Amino acid sequence: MSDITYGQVATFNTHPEAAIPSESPLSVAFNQISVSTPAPAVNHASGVRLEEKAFLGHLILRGGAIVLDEAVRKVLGISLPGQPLGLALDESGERSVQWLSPDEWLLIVPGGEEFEVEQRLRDALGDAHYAIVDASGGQTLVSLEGEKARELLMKSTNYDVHPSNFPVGKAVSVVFAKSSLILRRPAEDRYELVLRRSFADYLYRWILDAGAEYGIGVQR
Amino acid sequence: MFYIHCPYCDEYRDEEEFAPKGQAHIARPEDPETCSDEEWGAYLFFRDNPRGIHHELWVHAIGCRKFFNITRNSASYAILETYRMGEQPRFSAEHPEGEPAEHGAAVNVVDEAGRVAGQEGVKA
Amino acid sequence: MSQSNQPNRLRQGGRIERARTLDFTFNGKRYQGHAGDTLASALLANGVDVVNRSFKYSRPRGIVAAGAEEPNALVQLGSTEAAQVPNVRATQQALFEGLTAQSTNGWPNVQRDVMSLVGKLGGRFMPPGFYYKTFMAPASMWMTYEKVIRKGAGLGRSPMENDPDSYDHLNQHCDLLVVGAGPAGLAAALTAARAGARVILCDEQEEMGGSLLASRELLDDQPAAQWAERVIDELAENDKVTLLPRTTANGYHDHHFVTLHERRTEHLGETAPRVDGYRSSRSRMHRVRAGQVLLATGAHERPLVYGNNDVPGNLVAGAVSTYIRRYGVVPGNKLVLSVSNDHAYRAALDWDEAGREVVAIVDARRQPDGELVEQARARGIRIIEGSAVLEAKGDKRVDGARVAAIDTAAFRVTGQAEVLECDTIASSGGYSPVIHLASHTGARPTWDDTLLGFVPSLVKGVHAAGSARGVHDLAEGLADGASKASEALAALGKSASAIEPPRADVIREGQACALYQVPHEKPTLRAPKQFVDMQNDVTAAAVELATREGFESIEHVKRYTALGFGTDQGKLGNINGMAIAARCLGRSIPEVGTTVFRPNYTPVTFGAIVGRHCRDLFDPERYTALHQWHVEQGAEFEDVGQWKRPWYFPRKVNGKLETMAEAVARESLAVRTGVGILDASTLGKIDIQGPDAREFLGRVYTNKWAKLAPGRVRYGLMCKDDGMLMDDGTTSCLGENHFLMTTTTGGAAGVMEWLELWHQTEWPELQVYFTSVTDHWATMTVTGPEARKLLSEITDIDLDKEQFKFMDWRNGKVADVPARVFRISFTGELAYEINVQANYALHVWKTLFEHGKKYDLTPYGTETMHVLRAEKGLIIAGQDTDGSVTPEDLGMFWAVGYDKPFQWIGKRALTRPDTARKDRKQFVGLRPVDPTVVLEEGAHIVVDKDQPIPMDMLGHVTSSYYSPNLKSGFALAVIKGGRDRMGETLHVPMPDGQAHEVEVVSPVFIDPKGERQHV
Amino acid sequence: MQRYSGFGLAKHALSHHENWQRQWRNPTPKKRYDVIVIGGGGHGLATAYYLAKNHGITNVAVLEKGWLGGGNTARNTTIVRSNYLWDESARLYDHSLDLWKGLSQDLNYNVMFSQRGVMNLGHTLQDMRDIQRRVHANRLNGVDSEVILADQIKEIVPIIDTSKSARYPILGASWQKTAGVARHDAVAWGYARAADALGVDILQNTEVTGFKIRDGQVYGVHTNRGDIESKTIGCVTAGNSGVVAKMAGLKLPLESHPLQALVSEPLKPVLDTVVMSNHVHGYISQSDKGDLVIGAGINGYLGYGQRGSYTTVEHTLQAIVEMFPIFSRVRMNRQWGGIVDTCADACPILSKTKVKGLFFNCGWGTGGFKATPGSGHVFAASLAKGEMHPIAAPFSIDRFNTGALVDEHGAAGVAH
Repeated sequence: MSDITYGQVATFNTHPEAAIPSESPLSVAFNQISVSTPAPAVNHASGVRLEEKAFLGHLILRGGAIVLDEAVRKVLGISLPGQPLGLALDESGERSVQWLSPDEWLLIVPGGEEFEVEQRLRDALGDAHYAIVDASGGQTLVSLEGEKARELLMKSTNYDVHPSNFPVGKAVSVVFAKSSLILRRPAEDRYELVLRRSFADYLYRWILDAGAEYGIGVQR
Repeated sequence: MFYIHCPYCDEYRDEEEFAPKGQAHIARPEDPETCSDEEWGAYLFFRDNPRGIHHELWVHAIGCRKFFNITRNSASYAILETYRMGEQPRFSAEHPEGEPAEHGAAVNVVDEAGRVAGQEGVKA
Repeated sequence: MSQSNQPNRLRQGGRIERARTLDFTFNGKRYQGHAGDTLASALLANGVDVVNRSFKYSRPRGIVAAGAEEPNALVQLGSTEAAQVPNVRATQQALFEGLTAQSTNGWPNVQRDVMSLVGKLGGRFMPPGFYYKTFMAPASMWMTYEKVIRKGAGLGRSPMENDPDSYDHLNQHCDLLVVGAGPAGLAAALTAARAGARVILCDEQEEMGGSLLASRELLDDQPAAQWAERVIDELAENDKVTLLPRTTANGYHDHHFVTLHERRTEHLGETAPRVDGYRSSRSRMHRVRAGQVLLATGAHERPLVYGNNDVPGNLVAGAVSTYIRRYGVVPGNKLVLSVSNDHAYRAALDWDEAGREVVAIVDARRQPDGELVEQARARGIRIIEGSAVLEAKGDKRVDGARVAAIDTAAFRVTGQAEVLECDTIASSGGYSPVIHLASHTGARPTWDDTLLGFVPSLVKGVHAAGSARGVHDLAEGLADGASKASEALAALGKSASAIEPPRADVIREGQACALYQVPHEKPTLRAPKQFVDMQNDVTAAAVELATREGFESIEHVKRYTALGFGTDQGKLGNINGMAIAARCLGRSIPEVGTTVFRPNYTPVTFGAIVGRHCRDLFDPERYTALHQWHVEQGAEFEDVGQWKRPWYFPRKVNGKLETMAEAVARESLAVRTGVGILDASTLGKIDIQGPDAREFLGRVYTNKWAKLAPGRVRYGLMCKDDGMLMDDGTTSCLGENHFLMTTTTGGAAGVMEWLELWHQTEWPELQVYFTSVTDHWATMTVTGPEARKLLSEITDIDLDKEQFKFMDWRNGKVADVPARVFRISFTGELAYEINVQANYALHVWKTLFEHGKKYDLTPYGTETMHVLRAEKGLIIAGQDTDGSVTPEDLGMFWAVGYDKPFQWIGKRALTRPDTARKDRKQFVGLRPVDPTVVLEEGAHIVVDKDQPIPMDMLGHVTSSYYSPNLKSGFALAVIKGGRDRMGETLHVPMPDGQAHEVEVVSPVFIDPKGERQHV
Repeated sequence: MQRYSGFGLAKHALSHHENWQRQWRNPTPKKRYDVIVIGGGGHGLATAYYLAKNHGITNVAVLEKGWLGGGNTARNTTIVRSNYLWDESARLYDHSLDLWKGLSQDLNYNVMFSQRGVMNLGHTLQDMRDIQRRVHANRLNGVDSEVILADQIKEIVPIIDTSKSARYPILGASWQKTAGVARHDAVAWGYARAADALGVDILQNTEVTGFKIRDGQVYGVHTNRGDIESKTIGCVTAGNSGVVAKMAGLKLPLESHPLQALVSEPLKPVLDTVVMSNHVHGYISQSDKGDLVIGAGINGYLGYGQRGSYTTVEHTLQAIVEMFPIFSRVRMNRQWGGIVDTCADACPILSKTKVKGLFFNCGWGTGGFKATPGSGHVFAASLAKGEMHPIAAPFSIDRFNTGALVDEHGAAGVAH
């Protein structure tokens, strides 16, 4: 059985043991169901480069900051961003925790780790009042790089993405085109977008359209 | 096109991220069954609707998803303050220039304790 | 470089590129101009006098101004249908190679216009408001009259083909937005930029520099334009500065949100050119959120209002200087200048320097004495003092000016008129600060008696500098720009010391006098037409007549006469109109009212406001994890909110695609007799955790949740506090403190916010968290008598009916993928809802089909789902309910926890007098007496089909289908007192006069005992 | 009253228009009136006119704090239709439509009521269900209304995009042929002129600052021009109703919100009907001057500023260009905003209050202009009799306590 009941809460490991084909939310576009042409390839002139980091583990953490901070540090070795809109990464850069609201954080870990991380967090959290929810099937992460990436964002969101307002280590939930997404600045030369599955195709088509002017390329 | 300081995210964000939810501080009657039809109607439908200073409930719908209050002038659209659930406004029709800080709690200081308090133990 | 074909082009001077000649076509005739020209300057260079016909009287009109204030020179641009742009102001359209334009009005052409006869003869029958006073009899004729009136409507025409261009938006943020790159704006931007601020500087013209580009003055002993170039170069080097030429600040919205419309390609061609295979957006809307805004928008010169002041060859004085100095075009040979101030003398000096004749300067003041007046005198130019042009002579071009001495205070002509022969009359009645943007914020401008103009009132964070606040002197304007910028930055807590402005000579100017309408020997109502608003053909007589008829507020005058309602929004005419109204009413200008401007400052292409939010990107399309499969199977889709849901899956039968009815009949039968499958992933799903989760559910649902055990599922109804149904769905107990709530597809976001609202504002003490997991899980409903057999082939879950009962849920694997399976049914059949992580959904779905082949597993869409649930009498919130239906109206007393300890949301409202009525509309089934009849959804139900209209309606059909299982049409409805009408025969009247007979029955048509779903 | 006619116009032309009379007087307030109407917009002026004309009550004052017809009358998109869902509202609006039909002749003022037809588009199956429901109800209520499908829409409006590839394809519409538009300012001026001729005092620049109430009975008002007495007072102050009610110590079940509209530059005629879409949210018609008149959405916050959010304008134009792609190159000239007083059920309040003699006519939300004659007519009858007219009776304030709402937006979805 893949689920364990932690006290009064049921957890659930969504991953099969067998090798099972899986589809990211962008597969509809990549398979040219929603678009008629293949994704433009990256070349030396691409002012923006897009790459999907599919199938990562996404966990939503709810609870008090002090309690969660201890558990997250213990399990992942990352301090919980206490300040609003904070984003913290581990040394490898593969695991991150981001502030979503005063009692809500997003953990992103390599795909397949999320269930184990959840269990370890639950072990660490004991009887505290908190919630952990697996959202890995519901969202995907896309990175944008290139000298025109910021301008592409300016076409799409009213959030001020100027480095003076949006430095490395910041993450925000924003209006993006006619949808919304999470926008992150994990590194000087990279933005990350966390897209909701059902909106991902629309957002991807928007980004390609906005990026056409800059010769956007898609890393597959 | 308002520019609204979210008291939880602690920065100004565009109106497009928010949704207005009507007059603030409308508490649900403690014991609905003892309410008269008029009292229940008043709770459901009757509002102050002032021209001038107004306290209103908003939600940072695309953002932190937290509800909070805004004191705003409904004629000039100037926002005088934003404050978290459970806090009291400094500005009001009676005090358009604001009460001294010690009378109201609507000071946008973000600290650890404040964030936790914003989530616990408050009433509309 | 022949200029022989441009008679008014000067041999030298101006900022045009003489080496680049451009061909263009106007009204079918080919002309040449130069790069750097506007269409207006090129037309003037070519001696084209009549550029348009007026709106109401069809009078010939020429170019009056040189910028956004131009009222007459509106042209239709475009050589192809798709490229048409109506109402383009020739003064703001850069010339490009091949430009093709036509006059907006004039038939058969602008030179000989048939309508002008109507204008001439009928003009006097068309006073303001004439249409309110006639065309009333007989009443039946108005629609015919209106057709004729509409023929004369409008200026340009809409394209009739789709736009080949695209438009986009760029969201910008800055510390200081400077609007206008004239002297004050440049000084301001430089001050802010040197202080390290984030600055945006925009200017509506092709080139930045504003008045400096055509200025006679020197800055630091060099032509003013050179200083402007140096400043612009410095700003361009600064990476915190964004320079936006060809960009109009068109709207000022709350909290310093300003829209800047950048015309990116309109100077290059009629459609956006393709560069490197990419076609740039034609224009771009910058959506700017500024910390502070500085308006350096300059001023508009007011023309004087005199007789026949609309004949081509009448211009505002400043425009004459602009055409000469900036474009090297002198728009005539013999000039009469009529002024009320010193500043406008520049036009005569420029004209004189261009080598053309200044016939006279007619100055309304008795003893003008400023420096410029002296310069004119020194050149031997005749100055006629205490006088004004009463009336222009000429038809399609000015050929003379009647001039006489006037008394401005007494508003009368005091001397004998003299006719001066000339071909151009330029006039100036003073300068109106451009206060439009400031007044968009709702701040009312105030009248300044010294400046003879309105000055802006400024809300916090907005600043004005230079001419925009009446500081017209160049040296003062430069200093003003710098100091206002440093004030603005100080308000942001940044220090910026004002730049040292360049050295400029101070020119002593005498005091201007107040002159708006020039008196005439005849009373205004009998004098030759004196135009106030040329675009709308509003005359001084019209304003006077309006005041006589009791229209005393300036707003009334404007509405009655249409003053200021043109595409120029009265930039030239509004203040003159107010002054005339004030004169007629014996009041002062501020007593008559103020002037209010609304966005846009100048008109903006719809496309630019729309941006990329059109066609494929108009609105998000939400897809489930199985979308690709549905598309590949040829599903027809239904829009449900933003979701694309399969509506039905038509199959090819004998080479022909099934109709919807055929497909739905097949799909429905498959579910009732075999097994079908539905993609139910769009249902909202909310994970609820916490020790108080159960208590919370009890408060937001109408029914009881205290005893639902882990492993069990329950259906719940959610009301608002007015007692009306808001949403419904099942909620499963995953653990003692852990629930999974489902919502309707359309209600998902609303329910999520609803839960948070109550938790955050009313019950923060409850320990519970809500998280949306709608997108995380894909949901597949396998349903039908064969569902268990099929599922058992690919799951390790014990499906034994005793082990896994109706309204239970279990964990396990389906097709090797971990799954939560819920035994709930929206069809009335045995059903399993399989939830798997969405990334694996397609594999599970396909595996079900591999194994389902032998059962003829049939995919079905929303239409079949609707039929099947309706046969079971299950509601769809939003279809069978509409915000005025309570759980009791639905007969769902079993889902109302009357004795729950907490007064749950919606309970109190149920006992209000109207909500407690016994004859409310109640949910019932209807069976047409004729089984072939399928009632129309939305049709109404009556007792007496023969009752005359208006009929007493009992209620309406909420859902209606043909049931292949019942072999009959059937319907759900809400009917007044419906539960007491079981068995009654009622009628459903149709538009053709017939009425269907229906029997009121239980809403449950199939398996009323629910045996099938329990098997 | 100087009669208006084509012949008269010609006569005036020959005398250079020097002999036109004032359209209404500018009287000084009397001490006492039989009835005071607060609010000189279309509804208030119509109320005064029908009081004088139908009930012989001519000692009436209309108190207007600014210029008459300067509120929502001057700011709406001029649509007139009556195809409302519920019996109560259909009766009210259809009564109004009947009065519109002869209004120009009745007032001797051409209000340019143009019955060019109004269509409400449906883009989804649920839209179409709602449309059918409304049309069926209209028909049985005797209201002109029919359902038309995409082909018929295209025939009536050839420039509309009915292609299936649209994001939300147009499936059909409800079509009221007898609906249309009217010239908004003329309605206020026509009523003012006709009421004035019957003896009504229209007092502009006269702002009510308080009520005189004794023993629960109103007997006058304080104004910036002195006190004026009357024992029957009707408040018809639209967006400002909440502010006026507060002066009488009353709270109303409504909120005042910004509603925006905009116009294009004038164009040669290209659109002869009124097209409304609630789903993509925008509505459009073309005025006799040639402007495309476009209605935008309402903002959810309180707003007395006569302006709203820019995004609303963006969304509206997106909808318009989605329906009419050819308008992409047309240019927007001007936008503005009004203050609409909205009730929870998108229906008006025509009601007595707890204060005897004090009546309210408000809450018309986005639907006020079309109701002008009907609203004035039944409100005048109610003021004259002291009892609510049967058509007005369902719209009492009390319905918010009993629960008897007439939920127009809950059901019909189309509130404009």
